[in-house]
Amino acid sequence: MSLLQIKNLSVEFGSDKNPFRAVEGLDLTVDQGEIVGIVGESGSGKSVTMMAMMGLLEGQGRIVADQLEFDGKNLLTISARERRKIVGKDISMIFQDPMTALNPSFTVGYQIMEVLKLHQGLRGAALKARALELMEMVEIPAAASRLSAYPHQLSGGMSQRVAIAMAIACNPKLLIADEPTTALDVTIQAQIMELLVSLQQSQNMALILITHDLAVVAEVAQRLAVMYAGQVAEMGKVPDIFRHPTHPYTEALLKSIPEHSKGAHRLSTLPGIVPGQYDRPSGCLLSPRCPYVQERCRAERPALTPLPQGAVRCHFPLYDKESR
Amino acid sequence: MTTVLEARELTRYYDVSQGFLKPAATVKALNGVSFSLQAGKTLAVVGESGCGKSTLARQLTLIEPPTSGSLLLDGVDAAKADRATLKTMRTRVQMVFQNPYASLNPRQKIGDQLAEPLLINTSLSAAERQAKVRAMMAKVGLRPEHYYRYPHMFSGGQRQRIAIARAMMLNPRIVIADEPTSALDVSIQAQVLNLFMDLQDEFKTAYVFVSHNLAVVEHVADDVMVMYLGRAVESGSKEQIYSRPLHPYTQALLSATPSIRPEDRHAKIKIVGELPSPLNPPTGCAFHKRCPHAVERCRSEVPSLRPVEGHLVACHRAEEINV
Amino acid sequence: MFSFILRRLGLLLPTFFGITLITFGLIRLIPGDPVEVMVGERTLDPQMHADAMHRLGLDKPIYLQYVDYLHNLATGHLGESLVTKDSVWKEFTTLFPATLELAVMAMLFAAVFGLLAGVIAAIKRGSIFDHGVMGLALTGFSMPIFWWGLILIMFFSVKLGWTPVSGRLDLAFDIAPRTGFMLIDAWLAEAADPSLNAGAFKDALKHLILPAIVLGTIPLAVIARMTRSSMLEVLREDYVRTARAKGLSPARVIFIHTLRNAMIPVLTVMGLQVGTLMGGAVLTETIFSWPGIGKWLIDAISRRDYPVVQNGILMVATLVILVNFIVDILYGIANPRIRHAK
Amino acid sequence: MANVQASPVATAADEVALSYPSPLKEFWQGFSHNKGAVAGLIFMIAIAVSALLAPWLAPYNPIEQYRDAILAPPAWMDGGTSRFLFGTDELGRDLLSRLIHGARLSLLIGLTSVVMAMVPGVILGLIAAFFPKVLGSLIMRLMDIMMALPALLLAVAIVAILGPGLINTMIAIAIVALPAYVRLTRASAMTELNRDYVTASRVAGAGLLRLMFVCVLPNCMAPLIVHATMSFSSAILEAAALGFLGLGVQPPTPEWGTMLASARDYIERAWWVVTLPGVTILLSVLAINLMGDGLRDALDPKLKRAA
Repeated sequence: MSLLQIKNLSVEFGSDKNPFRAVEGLDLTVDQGEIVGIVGESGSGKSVTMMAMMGLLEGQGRIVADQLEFDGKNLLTISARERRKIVGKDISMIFQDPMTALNPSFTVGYQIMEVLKLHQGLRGAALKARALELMEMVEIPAAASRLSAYPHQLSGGMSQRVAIAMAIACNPKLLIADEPTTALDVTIQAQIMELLVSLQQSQNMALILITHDLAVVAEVAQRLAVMYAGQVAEMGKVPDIFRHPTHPYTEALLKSIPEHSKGAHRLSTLPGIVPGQYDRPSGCLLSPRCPYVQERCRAERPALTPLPQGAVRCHFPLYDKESR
Repeated sequence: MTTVLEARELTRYYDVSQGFLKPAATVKALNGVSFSLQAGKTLAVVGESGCGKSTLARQLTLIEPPTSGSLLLDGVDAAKADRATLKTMRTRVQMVFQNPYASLNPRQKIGDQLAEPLLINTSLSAAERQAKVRAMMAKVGLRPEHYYRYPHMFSGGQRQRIAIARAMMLNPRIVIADEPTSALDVSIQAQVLNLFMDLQDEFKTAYVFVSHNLAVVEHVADDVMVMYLGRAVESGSKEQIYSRPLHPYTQALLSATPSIRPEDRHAKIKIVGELPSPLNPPTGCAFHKRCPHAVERCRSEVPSLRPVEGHLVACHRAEEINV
Repeated sequence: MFSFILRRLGLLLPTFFGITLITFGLIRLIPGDPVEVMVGERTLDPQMHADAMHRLGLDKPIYLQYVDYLHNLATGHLGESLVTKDSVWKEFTTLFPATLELAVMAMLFAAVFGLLAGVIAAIKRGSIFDHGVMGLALTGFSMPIFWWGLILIMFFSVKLGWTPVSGRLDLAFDIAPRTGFMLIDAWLAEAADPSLNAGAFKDALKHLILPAIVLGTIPLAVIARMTRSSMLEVLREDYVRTARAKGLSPARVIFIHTLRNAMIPVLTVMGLQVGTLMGGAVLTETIFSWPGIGKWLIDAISRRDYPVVQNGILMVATLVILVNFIVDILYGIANPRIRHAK
Repeated sequence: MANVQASPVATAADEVALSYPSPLKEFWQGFSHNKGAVAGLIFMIAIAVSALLAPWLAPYNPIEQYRDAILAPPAWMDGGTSRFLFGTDELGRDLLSRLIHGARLSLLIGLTSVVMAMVPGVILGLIAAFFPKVLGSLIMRLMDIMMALPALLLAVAIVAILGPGLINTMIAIAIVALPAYVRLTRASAMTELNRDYVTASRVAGAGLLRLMFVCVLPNCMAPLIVHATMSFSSAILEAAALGFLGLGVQPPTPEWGTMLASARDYIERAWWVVTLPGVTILLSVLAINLMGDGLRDALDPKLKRAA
């Protein structure tokens, strides 16, 4: 059985009169010990999905799903108190901007030990020793002295390492990394990604990597879900999708990466922008921008169709060119 | 080929207050950078935070004088120019910024913002200004009715188009673009990059394109200059830098950049350590603390930029480590 | 930490000297002849006038007069009241505890209820409680406190007879001033001689309660509003999300991770309220005939007692900057970013 | 070569842009969302109208004394007559007429002192922001000094020197309000100065005055307008407080605070002479502060995003 199973998850914001669906009909499964990438442009709903699952939306979003199960526990019916026993312990999360993700008023050590005290009941010397061990696991130099440092005294890369130490403190089964390297410099990005992957392997965690950068996913993930305007456009194995994207959006996204059009003078582009709250088309959400658009696309919203290796949400997926 | 912009040993120091009763520290944000830019070409400046690339970009706009060194625009030294000359020189260098949400005045209509450079620098009538603005708006893919709108009514990509249009209004010789696409989504980034390329084709504008994204730079640049802690560590043509990087830092940067074809890439170089603080720079070669090839000499002696294999590298061991 | 305090002290000194310049200039700005103004006589013998000018040092060049003034300040000579002929410093020190007692009570009242109301309103954002508290806070903020005092007197003192109308203590009690704080003095006297002074503490408290409420109303409103908005701002911070993602209980998220950071701007505002309190004390003490420095200054102004006005204002201003200095230091303790700032 | 015009890029975005309301309409939407603000606005319009039309609206001359009706209670009370709707004061003057004429004075003092503090305050603040090193820190130290003196005490001291009266009251209140404007302008101008659009204007060749007043100042206006309403209300309060202390506008001129002061002694016999002026002050100040909150909601984009 999968570690995480999400079926038909929708998250709605705004008032009843004026609702906005940030996530719509999302399906996702994650198995133990695998790395799954969730890719999409800003506003595609990739972070909201994970925040909803962790119960971090604080009653602002209305969450509906057929199934939302983690490690055999139903996250839909579980009480807030029960959920807090899982969150931070078995599922944990790190965020995009490490400089603001740590509380400026408390030392790094305090913030790491807080998790250990809460979920593992560690006290005294054992607590301190474990915190130190975690700091060393995330390769923070001079770990012992850094325990009493305040977040503003650390660089972005170091802060992200601290955030990772906090997240892996209780040996979680699933780590969600929400754009973990976007705010960092290139060489530091590489270090953090390498750290995440090596921890994922040594701890045998599942890792969900949320990112807008396809290249990051190509390097580390085994499976991939591409999101567009709150829906999963395409899902499958990383090599398959990168070699033969089946959804026009995935294809366009790949083509617009400069690396893809090496040597060309102009880049291939996807015209227009992601639809916002007020201008969602009635048919396929990509239809106003899709180069292959047909009558049916404008009229009818496609469903996520299972494929042998994954799934695609398109009336005319790119693998059977004959049907167009 | 004409050289439109030339920097000679450009430096810019900032004094940073260390607190009461302590002497102010000097940050050498830009520490002797030289390059020359040809008309209609693109020079990309690459580096990570603290390398001085944004300071360099600001310097090139001539709105503040450098601490030392000189800047030649069409062969004229900006430091020696009188006020009137300087004013006309400034109109020849324009700038596009990183954050499209901060680079437009939120309380001014798009049309007025685009007309501002004309209002200040030309004696055109209001009608002529408007005509010019509308023509430029059409060129960058904005519609006529956008003229009367305010910036908050546009998406990030559209704002960046507006910012590019504003930079182009005076038909400058040079446009400085400071990370112009790093705040944009991938598909929008491609649109904006195409716009840059098209405008360059049409107006023969030279670009100084500042970026940390090596993939973007590879697409737009003719020449590349890699910077680290206020100095250029390697510079040369795009082909030279990308096919045969000689400086260990350039190699590390290229290796650290994620690729959609990871299998194509050479072995990963693991680079350790943090970026150094400009407040407390290392002695000798600024990169020696993170360099896998560092020797004693690197710790004590600052390497100078010298020609190796047809382009410029600042590394004592460039030949030894690149056999 | 030491260098942090030193830095703040460095900012304090110029401010203090600026204030001495203002208070020094104050007397010299009054239109008319200074001696006439001081002595209050219209026609003065020229010889006496010259003597007076010399005695007051007014015949020296202006910068020397300022140097003299500073010298007098440094040696604790604040001049004498023209009316009572007592030294200004002595009058100030006798009256100041009354104002301090009132101000401390008012601030305590404002801080306790303001913080409580602000925090609860922020947690229950959008609820009836939130709207009610914020409406009341805005009303309190808009309150003309001299009128507020009169209305409270009218209701609680005149109509219900619960509290006395004015003063610090009933005349029936005769309590030796020891600390100058009536509550403490009364309590001490009551403890020392229960038969003679029974009920003195309660009486002192009764006298204090209305003025403290009146004086505390505006700070209460300001603190409540500030606490609420600061809490709401911090609740949106990334690190609060991190705290939730750790699985911490809502109480811990609010009281440990949010409140501490939210307190930083509230503390600043509390420091700034000290000035408001000193201004408000002028009105409150006038209404309740409270024998403090506010009433003293107003009386001095109406009696044209210039040395008292000049140096009284100097003392009050010094007090305000000192309190703000202390708040600054507290601010540094609460906020490591400020403390370590280079 | 440049075939960008044909790009369909802008089309999808246009529909989004089209749905944006005009700035004025958007402002009104934000403002009217706050019901308290609308109530405050209506009340203030009423006050302003009665102030403007005071000679025609007020039933009596405000300083005319009706010796036959000293301390007459309001019309709705026992012993009250419809002749004096709100009753009379200790000298037999019609309270309603005095309140209406008092509104003139309060609004005049409020408006004048706001303008007198705002104009120099904004200019000093801009100078302090544009020249932060010497001139800026000099200005700011000066403001620190003024801030150290409690507002009311400073006003009292100024009036004590200049002597009581209408003009001096306005000057005192304006001086007291000045530092807040300077600080606010400087702080928001400093934030704006760091933004790229200012650099863009500079690169386009804009001069100092253009940068100050065309580029930066309009973007600092939102907090300034909000602060101006708040300082308008506190000016009314301070004027009343000075009047109450006998240092403001002198009797028999009908000023709300002065009215309270002279009525103090009759508090036990005639509650209305104390209550009515006080309630008028409270409601006016509250109305302006409610408007201020509404303006903040409508103008301050930082708080707008949070909503």
